[in-house]
Amino acid sequence: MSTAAEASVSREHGLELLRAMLRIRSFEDRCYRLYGEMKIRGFLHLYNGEEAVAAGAMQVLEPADAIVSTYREHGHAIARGISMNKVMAELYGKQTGCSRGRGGSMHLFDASKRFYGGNAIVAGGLPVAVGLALAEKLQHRRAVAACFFGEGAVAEGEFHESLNLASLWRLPVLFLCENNLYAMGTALDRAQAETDITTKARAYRMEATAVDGMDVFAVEAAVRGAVEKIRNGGGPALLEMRTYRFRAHSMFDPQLYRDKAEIEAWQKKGPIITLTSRLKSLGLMTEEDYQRLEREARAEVDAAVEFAESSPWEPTSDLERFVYAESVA
Amino acid sequence: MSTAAEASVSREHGLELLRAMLRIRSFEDRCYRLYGEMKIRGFLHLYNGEEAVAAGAMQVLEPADAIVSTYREHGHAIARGISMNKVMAELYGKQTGCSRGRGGSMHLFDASKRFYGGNAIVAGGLPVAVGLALAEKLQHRRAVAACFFGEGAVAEGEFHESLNLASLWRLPVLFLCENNLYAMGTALDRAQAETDITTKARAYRMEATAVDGMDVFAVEAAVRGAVEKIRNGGGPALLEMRTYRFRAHSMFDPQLYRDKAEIEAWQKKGPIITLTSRLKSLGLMTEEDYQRLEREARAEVDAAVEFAESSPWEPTSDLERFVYAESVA
Amino acid sequence: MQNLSPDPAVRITYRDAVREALRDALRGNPLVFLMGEDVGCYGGSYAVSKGLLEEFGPERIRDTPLSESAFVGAGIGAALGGLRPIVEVMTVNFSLLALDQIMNNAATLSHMSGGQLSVPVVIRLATGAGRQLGAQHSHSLEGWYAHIPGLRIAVPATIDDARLMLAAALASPDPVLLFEHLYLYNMEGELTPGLASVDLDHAAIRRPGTDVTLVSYGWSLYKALTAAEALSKEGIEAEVLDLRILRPLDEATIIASVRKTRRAVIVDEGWRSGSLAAEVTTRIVEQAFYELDAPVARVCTAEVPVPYAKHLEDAALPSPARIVAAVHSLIGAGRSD
Amino acid sequence: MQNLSPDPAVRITYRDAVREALRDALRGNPLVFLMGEDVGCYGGSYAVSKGLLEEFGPERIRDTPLSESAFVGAGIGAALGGLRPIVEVMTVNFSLLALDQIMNNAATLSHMSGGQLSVPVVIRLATGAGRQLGAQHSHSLEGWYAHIPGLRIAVPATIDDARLMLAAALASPDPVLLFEHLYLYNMEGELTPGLASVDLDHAAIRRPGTDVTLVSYGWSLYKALTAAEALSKEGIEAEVLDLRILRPLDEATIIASVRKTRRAVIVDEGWRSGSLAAEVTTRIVEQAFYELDAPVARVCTAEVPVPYAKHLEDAALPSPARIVAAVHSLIGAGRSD
Ligand SMILES: Cc1ncc(C[n+]2csc(CCOP(=O)(O)OP(=O)(O)O)c2C)c(N)n1
Ligand SMILES: Cc1ncc(C[n+]2csc(CCOP(=O)(O)OP(=O)(O)O)c2C)c(N)n1
Ligand SMILES: [Mg+2]
Ligand SMILES: [Mg+2]
Repeated sequence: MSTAAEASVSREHGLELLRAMLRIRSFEDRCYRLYGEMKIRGFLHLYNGEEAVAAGAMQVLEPADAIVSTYREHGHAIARGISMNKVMAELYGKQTGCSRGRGGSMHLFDASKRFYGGNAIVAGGLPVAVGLALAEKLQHRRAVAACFFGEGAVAEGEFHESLNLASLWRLPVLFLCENNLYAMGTALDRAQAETDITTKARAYRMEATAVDGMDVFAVEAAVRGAVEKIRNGGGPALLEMRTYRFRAHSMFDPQLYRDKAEIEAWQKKGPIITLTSRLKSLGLMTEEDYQRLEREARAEVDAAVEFAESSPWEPTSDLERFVYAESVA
Repeated sequence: MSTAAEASVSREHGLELLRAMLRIRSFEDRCYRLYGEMKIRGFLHLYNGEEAVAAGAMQVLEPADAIVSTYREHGHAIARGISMNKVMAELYGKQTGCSRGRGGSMHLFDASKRFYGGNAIVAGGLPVAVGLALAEKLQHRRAVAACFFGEGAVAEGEFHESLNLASLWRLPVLFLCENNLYAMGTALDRAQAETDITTKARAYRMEATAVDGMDVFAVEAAVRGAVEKIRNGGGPALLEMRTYRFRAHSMFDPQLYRDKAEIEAWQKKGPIITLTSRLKSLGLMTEEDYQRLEREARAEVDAAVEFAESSPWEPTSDLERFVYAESVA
Repeated sequence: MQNLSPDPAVRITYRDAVREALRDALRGNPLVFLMGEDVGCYGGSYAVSKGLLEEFGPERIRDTPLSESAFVGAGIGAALGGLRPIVEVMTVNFSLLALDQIMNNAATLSHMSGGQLSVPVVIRLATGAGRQLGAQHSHSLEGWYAHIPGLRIAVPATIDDARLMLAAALASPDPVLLFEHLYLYNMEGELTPGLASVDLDHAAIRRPGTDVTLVSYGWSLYKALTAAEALSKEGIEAEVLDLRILRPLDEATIIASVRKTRRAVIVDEGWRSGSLAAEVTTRIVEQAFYELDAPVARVCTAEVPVPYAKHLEDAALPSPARIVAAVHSLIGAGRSD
Repeated sequence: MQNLSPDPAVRITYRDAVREALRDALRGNPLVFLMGEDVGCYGGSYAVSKGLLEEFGPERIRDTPLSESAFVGAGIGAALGGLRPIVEVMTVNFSLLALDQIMNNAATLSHMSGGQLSVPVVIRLATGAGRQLGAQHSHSLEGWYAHIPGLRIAVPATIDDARLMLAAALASPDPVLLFEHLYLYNMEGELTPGLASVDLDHAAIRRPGTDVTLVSYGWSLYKALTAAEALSKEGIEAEVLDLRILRPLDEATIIASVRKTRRAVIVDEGWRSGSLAAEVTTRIVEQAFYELDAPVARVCTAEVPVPYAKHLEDAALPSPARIVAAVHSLIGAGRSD
């Protein structure tokens, strides 16, 4: 956290960001257990360790902005304001889920929040985000399309095509690369000849900045700067959020590809513990505050589980609904 | 042409390069007419104006090297040493064609010359070239895979993926980008946010050089330097050959997208006229020499037409041959 | 289809009919735009969009780089964002590069979001063989695309459909793939006077008949009609069906015709194995098995990458002669009257 | 298939059988190598290649970046260059990104070059639904790929085939796509003692029967076998066919079985319209129409992007109950004895 940021941070804002991260963390810790209890099935990718990115970015993005995410999107969805009830019900596969049980963990949607998923094809969301931005531009609106993706996506052709298109047409897209150093078990330096992702932006004449993705203030500030520029017609930008996932890639990953020491070293830089100790040392927060936030988050999660448990299933007879839009004739 | 190159050029080598270019030019001038006579059908993309690239590059590439090309590949094929007879017969769709009449203009093949086509999908040859290079490396051979493609291909995801893979694995690939400023009717600056193609190489930690693609000596020298480095294990390289096509994209192109003046300005820099006048002014060649070379080229083309005309058709009953390899059981 | 007024017939090429359809769409709705490779400055690879750039400007006639996946995906995103994009993928052959966007996004988003989203994108693709373009440029994949739930597959074969199907596609809230056979662009014909709209639901009977049903679509329709004329001279009256929409299939019209004729030949430019013709055959077997007088036959493209040489290409593709032969085999085989 | 020696039966999982096949291939031929996403350090997305990196090193167990088009294309190029690549596309869902390379290069190069080239690449893909992975991760496209001339499509359903089909695929000079159903990896079974090789040509009868033929492949085979057991209790003896190879289809074995049983149900995890089941149905109609006692029926996946919730996913996929019901409908309908 820069000194400037520290100087200007208020208790209220600090607690707000901490709360945002704790909500995600609590939610996912519960998901982890629920997976063991077989309440949640399919693939489950946890965001543990990366919460500062979602929390910081969503502080800045406005309701009119469009969001495109990946299969590791619980954090984005919750920070965006999709209710935990709806997200948890979706993980249960219930009718009250934010995708009516059809999507699951990898496919959360909420049209009312302009949250366009939940894409489980690596880099598959980038072209869609470019199109959402094109829609803004052609309709003379001022919203931004923000697209989250992992550093693994950078190797895909769709990354290349999308960045070029966005830059060529000066579209209002914010590319948010969550560089957690691994794509499943593949370390960045075994996937990319050039590991500095910001370097790549130059090939598209796009501005790019690397950001400490463990520092929620740094994330927020970088996103604010980028979004401001984009909204004012400055063309797209890429932010490389340097972060780390503390848990396995998914629930099936024995993590043979990295060692404990590395994980532990990163955990010390964890976004929640560092923000907590900073707020405390700045005198902006007490241990009691922290406990309260955690308690509230856990209560919200409990309620979401309760909601999901008691929600109905989509009737099997509705299996084929929504394959085509239900138009009012 | 650099002074150094001029100083060292011999009459023999100069005539050799001129001859290589004239053969291509004559061949294609005839193709143009044959298309009008409906002897050749399908798509026909002429190389007129770009001959220095094929002629210069093939001077350097050895028989063991592998070549991958595009649909605009007559020049590459002929400079590589596939006989005009076989190429012309292929354009006629005859059994004696280098692809037995199944390929046509866009799909010339000659396994004995390690000429792997003739690919009509823009950028579709790049991954194949990467694989050919991988085969060299894993079999501890010293050949290079040379891959020709247009600047239009640079926007494709396959360009991105292939360059990264080649660089990451330090494979012996030479990427030869023929930048003729247009992809069909799309000018480079309407397709690329960053129009300097060598810039892109940095995103893959690959060396790249822009070369005057109208100067056959410059092409030859650049390819020689790059191939030497690649053969010595230096990893892949990209050469951007700056060139221009004098004719339309294909036989169906009304050329609404560029004006005559531009074409005429480039024609003055044409690879054949500039080499001719240079060799003459260096006292290495007479007008008679030039006339003789042209005559020889035309005679070779005449013979090729004669060969194609008199060649048999593949029997229709063999339509389904070669869909699967004909293995000797 | 509705017949509005008795205007005099207008002669027009298929190409011009598609262009007029584009012009109408662009004039009628500011949310509509066209994007694709060389749709602007070049005037369209098949000259379909010639003149549109001048009329509508580069924002709405949008040339794209060679980036099929990105610009098809951008069409999907633009549709989600409220626009009505017409994306031209120059030919179906290049659409393979965009298949992930088409199958995993366009086709799934409505269902996967529980009905919250819809993707009203129209993707236009030139398709088909017959011009000696070789294996990589001669695919006929519209039947193959018809496998994918969530898509609508439309194949205008007639001048009327070339002129009017685009508007129907744009009116659909679902992703529509519109396949234009490259062999048809130069075809000239008359617009049905007063016809103002067509649907995306029904197959059409292009020639009534009683003895055998020929099911076809696209360029094959004309091969079927030619075969029907030849058969008529022998006293065999073929009913010729133009599927028009390959997904969802208009099963009712197919079955009704076959119930009447009791025999069917499916003509399909796709490769034989796994062709749409197999699906049509199977639907007939499922619905009208006991009413068939003979097995269903199909005339498809041979199982080869389409070769360049004309005689080989001709041998690979369906032809009127092969259709006539197929009908003969059925009528010889199963004739009970 | 040849039976060599009467070894005692070995119990093994499908996953381990595939791994042993890979190990054999890598040991037996220095030109063979494996490449794909996470095949090395991670041990394979489905733990199939676990341990191989340690044994064969990173040159031969080659982790790739997320670049499906490039590394599949590189596999094609490497095959042209003399190697015998095994390319793992983690799942069929991601192969859409490589479809241009597969259809326009792997499948065409032999024919388009007039027989000068061949592309002996083996592409392994996990396939199928059933694990609640949602629409983008549950495709069953092996039947769809079987449309493409120039490819061979192999689907090992049994422990023996999991263990031995890879060697047959590597011995083929043509591109082979090998689809491993993700639901089968944990299946345990016995290797047939002494069985040293299998072919890439023939369908197999996994259960003999007389009253109806159930045609299936992959995971569906087991659903068909379960259905056959249930039917047997009612006195209906189903013959269960495992197609094994979806392209080229072993028509002879299918037709011989149907000639005997006079009824057929095709079980196919692909979406119904344009499914491989339609192709099999059509082949039966073309070859054995007059010997059928009832229409051919099919049990396929519903025409929806496969949903996440278990009850919906189950409803979408073929099941033994649906197979039994299909058989009942045929036997009720057409029983003449
Ligand atoms: C196109 C594609 N290929 C492969 C996969 C399988 N896969 C799922 S996540 C993943 C790793 C992605 O890593 P990264 O982009 O860094 O995101 P992270 O998981 O680290 O957040 C892979 C290979 C996929 N979903 N899509
Ligand atoms: C993937 C793909 N998209 C579109 C086309 C149609 N097309 C053929 S050539 C061409 C232009 C290619 O330009 P460039 O790469 O610069 O090569 P040039 O023709 O200038 O030599 C296009 C768009 C194609 N063949 N492949
Ligand atoms: Mg990552
Ligand atoms: Mg060009």
